[in-house]
Amino acid sequence: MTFIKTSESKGHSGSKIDRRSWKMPVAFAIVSLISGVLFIGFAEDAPTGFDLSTGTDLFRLPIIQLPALATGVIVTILMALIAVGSAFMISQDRKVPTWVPAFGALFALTGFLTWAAADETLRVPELLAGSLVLAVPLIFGALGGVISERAGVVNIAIEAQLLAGAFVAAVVGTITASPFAGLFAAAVAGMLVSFLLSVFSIRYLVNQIIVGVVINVLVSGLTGFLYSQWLVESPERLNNPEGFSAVSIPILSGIPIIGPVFFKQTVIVYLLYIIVAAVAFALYRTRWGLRLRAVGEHPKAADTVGINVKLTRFWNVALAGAIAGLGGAFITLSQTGQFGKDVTAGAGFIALAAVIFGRWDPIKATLAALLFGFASNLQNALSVVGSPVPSEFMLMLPYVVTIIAVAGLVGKSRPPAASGTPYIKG
Amino acid sequence: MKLELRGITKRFGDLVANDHIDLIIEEGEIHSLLGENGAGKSTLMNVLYGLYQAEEGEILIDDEVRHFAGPGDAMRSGIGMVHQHFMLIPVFTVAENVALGHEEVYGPGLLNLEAARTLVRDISARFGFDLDPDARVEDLPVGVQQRVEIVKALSREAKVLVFDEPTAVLTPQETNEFMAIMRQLKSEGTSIVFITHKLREVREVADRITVIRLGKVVGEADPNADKEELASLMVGRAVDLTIDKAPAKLTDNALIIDNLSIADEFGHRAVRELSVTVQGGEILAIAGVQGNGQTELAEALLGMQDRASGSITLNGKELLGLNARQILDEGVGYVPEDRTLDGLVGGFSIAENLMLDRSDGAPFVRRGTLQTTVLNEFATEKLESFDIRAQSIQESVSQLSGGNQQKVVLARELSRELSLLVASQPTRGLDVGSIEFVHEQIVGVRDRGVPVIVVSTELDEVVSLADRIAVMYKGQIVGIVPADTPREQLGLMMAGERITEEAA
Amino acid sequence: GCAAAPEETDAGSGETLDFLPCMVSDSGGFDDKSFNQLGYEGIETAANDLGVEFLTVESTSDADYAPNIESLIAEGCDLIVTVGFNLSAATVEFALANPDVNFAIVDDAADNDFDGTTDADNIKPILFDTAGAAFLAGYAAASYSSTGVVGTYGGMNFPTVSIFMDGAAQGVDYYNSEKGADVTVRGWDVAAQDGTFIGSFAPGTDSRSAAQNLIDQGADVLLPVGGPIFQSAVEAIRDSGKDIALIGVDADLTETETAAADLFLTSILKQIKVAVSEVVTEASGGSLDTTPYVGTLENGGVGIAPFHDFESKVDGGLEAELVAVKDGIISGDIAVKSYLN
Amino acid sequence: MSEPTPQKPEDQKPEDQKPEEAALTESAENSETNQDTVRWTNAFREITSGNALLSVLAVVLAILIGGVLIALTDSDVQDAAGYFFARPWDLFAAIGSAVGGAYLALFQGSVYDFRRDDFLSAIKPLTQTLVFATPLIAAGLGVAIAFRVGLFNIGGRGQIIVGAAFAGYASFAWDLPIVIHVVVAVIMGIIGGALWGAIAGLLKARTGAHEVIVTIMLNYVAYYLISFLLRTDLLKNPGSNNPKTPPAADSAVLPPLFGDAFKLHWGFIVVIAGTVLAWWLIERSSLGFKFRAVGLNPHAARVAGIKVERLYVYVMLIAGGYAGLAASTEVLGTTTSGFTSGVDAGIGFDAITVALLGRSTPWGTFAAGILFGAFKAGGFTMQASQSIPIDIVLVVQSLIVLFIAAPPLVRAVFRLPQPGARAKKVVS
Ligand SMILES: Nc1ncnc2c1ncn2[C@@H]1O[C@H](COP(=O)(O)OP(=O)(O)OP(=O)(O)O)[C@@H](O)[C@H]1O
Ligand SMILES: Nc1ncnc2c1ncn2[C@@H]1O[C@H](COP(=O)(O)OP(=O)(O)OP(=O)(O)O)[C@@H](O)[C@H]1O
Ligand SMILES: [Mg+2]
Ligand SMILES: [Mg+2]
Repeated sequence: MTFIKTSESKGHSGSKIDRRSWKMPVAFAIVSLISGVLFIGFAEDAPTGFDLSTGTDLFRLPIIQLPALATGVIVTILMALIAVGSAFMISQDRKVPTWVPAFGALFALTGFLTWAAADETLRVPELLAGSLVLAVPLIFGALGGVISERAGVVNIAIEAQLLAGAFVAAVVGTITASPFAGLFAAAVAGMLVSFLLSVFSIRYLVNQIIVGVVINVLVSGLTGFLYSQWLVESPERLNNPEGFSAVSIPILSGIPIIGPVFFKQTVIVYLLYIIVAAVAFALYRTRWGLRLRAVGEHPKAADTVGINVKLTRFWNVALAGAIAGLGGAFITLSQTGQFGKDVTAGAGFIALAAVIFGRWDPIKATLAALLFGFASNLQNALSVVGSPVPSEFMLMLPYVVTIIAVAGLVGKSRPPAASGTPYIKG
Repeated sequence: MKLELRGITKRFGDLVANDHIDLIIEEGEIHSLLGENGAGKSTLMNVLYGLYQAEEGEILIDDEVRHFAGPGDAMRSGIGMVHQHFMLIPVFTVAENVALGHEEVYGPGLLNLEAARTLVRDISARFGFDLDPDARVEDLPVGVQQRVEIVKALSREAKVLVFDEPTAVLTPQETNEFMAIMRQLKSEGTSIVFITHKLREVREVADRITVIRLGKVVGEADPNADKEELASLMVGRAVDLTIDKAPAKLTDNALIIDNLSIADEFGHRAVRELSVTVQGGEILAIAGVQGNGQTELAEALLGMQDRASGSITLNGKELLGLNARQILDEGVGYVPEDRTLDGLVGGFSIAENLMLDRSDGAPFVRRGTLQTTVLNEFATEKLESFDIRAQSIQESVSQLSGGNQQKVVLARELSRELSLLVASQPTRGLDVGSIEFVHEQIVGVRDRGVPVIVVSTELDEVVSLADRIAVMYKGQIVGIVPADTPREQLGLMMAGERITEEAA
Repeated sequence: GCAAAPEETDAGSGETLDFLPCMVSDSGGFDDKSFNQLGYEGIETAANDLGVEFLTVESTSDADYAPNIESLIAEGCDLIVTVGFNLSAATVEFALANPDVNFAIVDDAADNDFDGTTDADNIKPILFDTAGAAFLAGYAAASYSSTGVVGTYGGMNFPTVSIFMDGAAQGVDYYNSEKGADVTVRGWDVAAQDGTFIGSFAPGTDSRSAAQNLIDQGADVLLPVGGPIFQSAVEAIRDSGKDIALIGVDADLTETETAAADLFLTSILKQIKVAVSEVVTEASGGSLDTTPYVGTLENGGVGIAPFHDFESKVDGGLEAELVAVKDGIISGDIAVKSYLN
Repeated sequence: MSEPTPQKPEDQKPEDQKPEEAALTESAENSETNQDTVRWTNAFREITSGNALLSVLAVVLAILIGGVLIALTDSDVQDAAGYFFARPWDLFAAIGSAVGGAYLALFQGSVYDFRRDDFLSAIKPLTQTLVFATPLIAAGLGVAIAFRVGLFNIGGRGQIIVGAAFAGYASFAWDLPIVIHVVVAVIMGIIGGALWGAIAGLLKARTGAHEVIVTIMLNYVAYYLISFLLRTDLLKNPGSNNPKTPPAADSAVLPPLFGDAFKLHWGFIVVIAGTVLAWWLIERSSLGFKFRAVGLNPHAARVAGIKVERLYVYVMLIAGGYAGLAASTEVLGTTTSGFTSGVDAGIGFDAITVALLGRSTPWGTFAAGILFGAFKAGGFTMQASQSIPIDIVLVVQSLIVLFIAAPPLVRAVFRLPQPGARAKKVVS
């Protein structure tokens, strides 16, 4: 199904209509302005350190010291140059290469960090590792969203799947004293939530958004109820799971920056790498993926070649729930050590945003979740070293970054064509 | 393989779409089904293909009763179908579409697309298709998509092939090629069910014709019968297949397109430096193979193309740069190519669709409020005058058959004071009765002294409606010729051949 | 189920007290590992001692306070304890409307017209001057820290939260000035009155991440303020494999959080449980003295918990220094600033 | 979720679906019927086809399941189960009293309290229900209207927060004459919500940013923004250190409808007016016609000269305005003693369920809002008198919505015949 393909023309008179996008120069001009005011006007004249190493690296990288004021000046000029340069290129009808905004964003980020952490040292590997950890439940959730929506079922219930996974992982993990049992149970719990979603939306054709929204409330109520009825009564017996602890992978974990970020994580994170890679590969290269996408794009066409649309959707939604459930397990088994009411705290909705932001693609959705994780952790890291910005505004950072990214970079996105529409056989 | 349908009855609620239909398809014959829009042809074929379950009746293959729970069963029994609405996944490649459902895999499910590509190449070679297995289907012209459908069906070694209105979207050349393919298949022993509304095609290839009306078989027709005979058998009344139209009475009103270029989002120009004038009182038909810029041109006339340069003036007023609202207010009537996507709001009632482009002021809106009484009177009147077959003006248009949907669009567009009418593919998929009506309406507009542009890939339509014919090829007009230009010549022009003798 | 059925006793104790104490939580709920929970334990203890029933209702949002109090009044409660400043307005409203019901409110003066007196005669405010206790904890943390970095973070920048962080930071400063040391505080800026907050009171990934960032910046004593958010800090410490101590808030967490008992250097105590229980007991007698109760270092209403397992790890002279600091605060020689003064 | 894609007729009509179910299945319902005859036939068919009965059965089913949960976790029931074989009737008695007590309390807290002697105080719970319904209806309308344009507005929370900030500020910082003050404050709330909603609309119109992402993110932004403002003198009560606003000035308070004994205030009347307006807007106005056209098929709407992008902005303005109205009724009517960053009180999210349960029609939303208001009001009594956690209400609520939305399931459970079930198509 095609998408909104044209937009209203603005000009009235001209016989030539200008359709060039001035987004980029405008954005960089604004950044340049902000950078001029903040990074120069309010700069502390002290160096900011960027420590690229951790104690366990194979070799040490130097601590990079950037003078705050000078960096501010350079970044401001650079931003202005990019603004002018891209404006010029656009006016010449030339395409601005994508590396320009990419590097521009990187420089702007450096400028911001140097300004905000002046006179302090930021530990880059830790910053990145923390970002990854914050993103893990979001990635699991987003994968669940991507699979489900690619199969044609809108998954608003990611939050519920995460929450059910978190709850069950804590309880089963405690009772069995085995984190692996908890992890497995979380997947099953996520799948059960999916069954509910499937039964109502695929079997009974209830609007998928309604079902999703309602399931979120249902699971929140149910876990909250069971928590206050059972878990609070005997936390030791029911809510004290054995967690996963980090496992360093030999050699790999010693590579500076990369090692501490990616290879000193818990089993669940390693599992995540495998799942992301597997889903990203399988979605486009296997029979499973082909059929999954077929029922999400054009279920009737899939039906006419003998694919059982409802069953395909059913099991893939179940799979999506299982994966999201793992994300919930990560929260309780590896982050908080126990279940608490609404411990997922809206992660499912952020994951939903990542699905859309990542245009229903597993890798892009993962990157979207990582961006969010990075912004969240940056917020923490900066407020710990003492940033000049009020804490509430720092807390807004990840959300504002997401809005800017979606509005500025992504724009319109095209969902799987049949996502959200039930398949009704004639 | 001999196929027999016996006493098939299929109901949708109260509606009996198929009423005890008997049909026999002999091995190696081309069996044509004829019938009005909504007669029940597609339904019958869907039952045969296992998509629908019939309430009564049975399907026999080589005199043996079979039960098809789904298309999978039908395919296994050697039945293949090319559906009226393409059953292709737009974002998949040709090879993926062909493989889907019977994929060859390595090990645990890794796709072996090479096998599918080979399959595509082999079958293409057999029929002389030029198909790139790695092209994305949505990027392909409809004619090529049609071939993908055929390859898909053949890749499963179908013994009986059902083609449901395959030619509705094909150009004359493509149609001829397609009929050749059907003959080749037949000679290889494949049985074919061929559904079409185009009587010329039926007469050319069909071995047998079964006519269906209102869900019942009304009889067999002789392939040698003339068009009028077939048409009246199908519609149940006499149909006049020729349009009587008086010679054009040109007026001063004019649409002048000057040096128009339209770029697509990648900067390729879909229309290049196109100039043409349409006088009031004449119908300019724009012929051409689909995808040569006609769609863009028509959209630009309605202000729906924002990468357009040049000039479009209507009675001296520049249209380029105006938005759709302003252009509609200038009195431009627009019948879009894809009525379900661009022409109608499926969930709206007939009445609501009739006021869709007049939702701002009089007569249907006063002080921000809908005037339902006015609208209902208007709709009731249009229902009658345009012979829209519906239970009431409140019926949702998605319930109507294609022909009736098109009439709703026309009723809306023609009931305004027009200064220009642009109609794209006005009769695509309609039965002969509906076509007759639509054509009368368009000629009526022309006779009121309004310039009319009809974009059509259908040569029959072009020839019978046009006062002048402009043939488009690769974004340009390769020539403007009189309506009586021989088809062969038009065909050559549509393939890009420039013609020197220009008509005034 | 093949146990024997209980005897159908007709409650032999003839003279049961006709007294129904009740409690409304704020939106944190009774499992908040903070004042709601301690208040609950207080009313539970007192009711059990008195041998009476008690009723508690949980609020889930700001819109719940008034209806909750109202439904308790409908149930015939004699004393209604509300928890937190959020319930202040509703408490005053219903206290004025129901002069024959006693009210008590934890952590708020029930003074919404700011005239310095409680707005209704039948409300007993239960207040705590926590900054002094936090000051002591800060001092102890500075003394204990070997990296010279003390980290703190909170749920949200509310005064009831930041008072702990602020007091502790002042304690660290005092230690520095006394000992000429250079212990830094991460996560709270006394001048800006702002610091690291996670934006909620949930022990989720955000809390964990804040703790992790403090650890990454070298902190070896952590003071997470905000109900259960310390739980994520526990996980972060365990995973870091480093020797990092925690400071608890409200109750002596070494005792209540047995699973993490080995991590708590000390806790900043607010004797909510004791105070509530006393108020309930007093009210059961029929009359309640509604002059505000203010827990201070002096009356033992606030303080710091014993070092328990850390006894051997802290500096030998620390206990004595803390006693001196405490006396200094009580006497006013050491000024502790907080929003309360 | 998808952008509003036009539904081609071919895949639109569920063949074995009844009209009343189809309404829920579609994102936006079909146009409203104008002819009285048609309407009456429909109404008649709805009743005879058991739609009303089905709703009742859906509620019954949800309540049964909730009852199971209550019984399972009730301590008396557990005790009695412990000696089930010794005295089984104890178990049934315990179950009966636990479940019966719970639902009786729910009823007494939301409709009519038998324990009161006089009618006026007995009926008070019903007014309480309406108090809780007031903001739910308003915010629900905000979601519903956006839904009709095909936009999924998850931003009720943020819109309510900003609306509350605006209304609250006007209510305590400005000094205006009586009547005018309250009107201005209510309007300020609407403006605040509208502005916040319009951000999402503008971004969608201008850059195509998906409204779901933007509204989710704006919820958080609004929350932290108000948290910050509550630390500054702009919103914080200068006399206090607590992050709470001053109370609304008396002149800015929505007066009680039935005297001081009842909490029900004029906000309810405003919301009724708002519902009428929403009905007119969607069903009878030219703007609403365009909204619905865009919601059902944006392509065709555009071809018909409707400025789709502009409508995205308008509808989000209106949707946000309704959420802002909800905020106004909260801070000027229900909790006038000042508010905190928790002012949204979950209304923003409940509004989604309310709107969806109300099938995105104004009066459906109104009814659903009252049902949810009753659950809230009754929940307090249930908790206070039976010590049943409030979460159980959430569970029962969501089950009701699910069951109401899936009539075939309810039919199957109660062994009612499935209409349209044919001999060959066995619907189990
Ligand atoms: N899925 C369906 N549900 C309800 N009614 C249907 C359905 N499909 C078809 N119909 C109805 O059945 C009748 C037969 O439709 P069918 O599609 O078989 O017509 P057709 O002969 O193929 O027409 P056309 O030439 O327009 O393709 C029509 O009246 C149509 O309205
Ligand atoms: N689910 C349905 N419910 C009711 N009517 C349907 C349904 N699906 C299709 N129809 C009707 O069935 C008829 C035939 O449908 P189909 O899609 O085969 O062809 P069509 O719309 O007539 O297409 P064309 O005009 O291209 O021939 C139309 O009248 C259509 O409106
Ligand atoms: Mg058809
Ligand atoms: Mg057909």
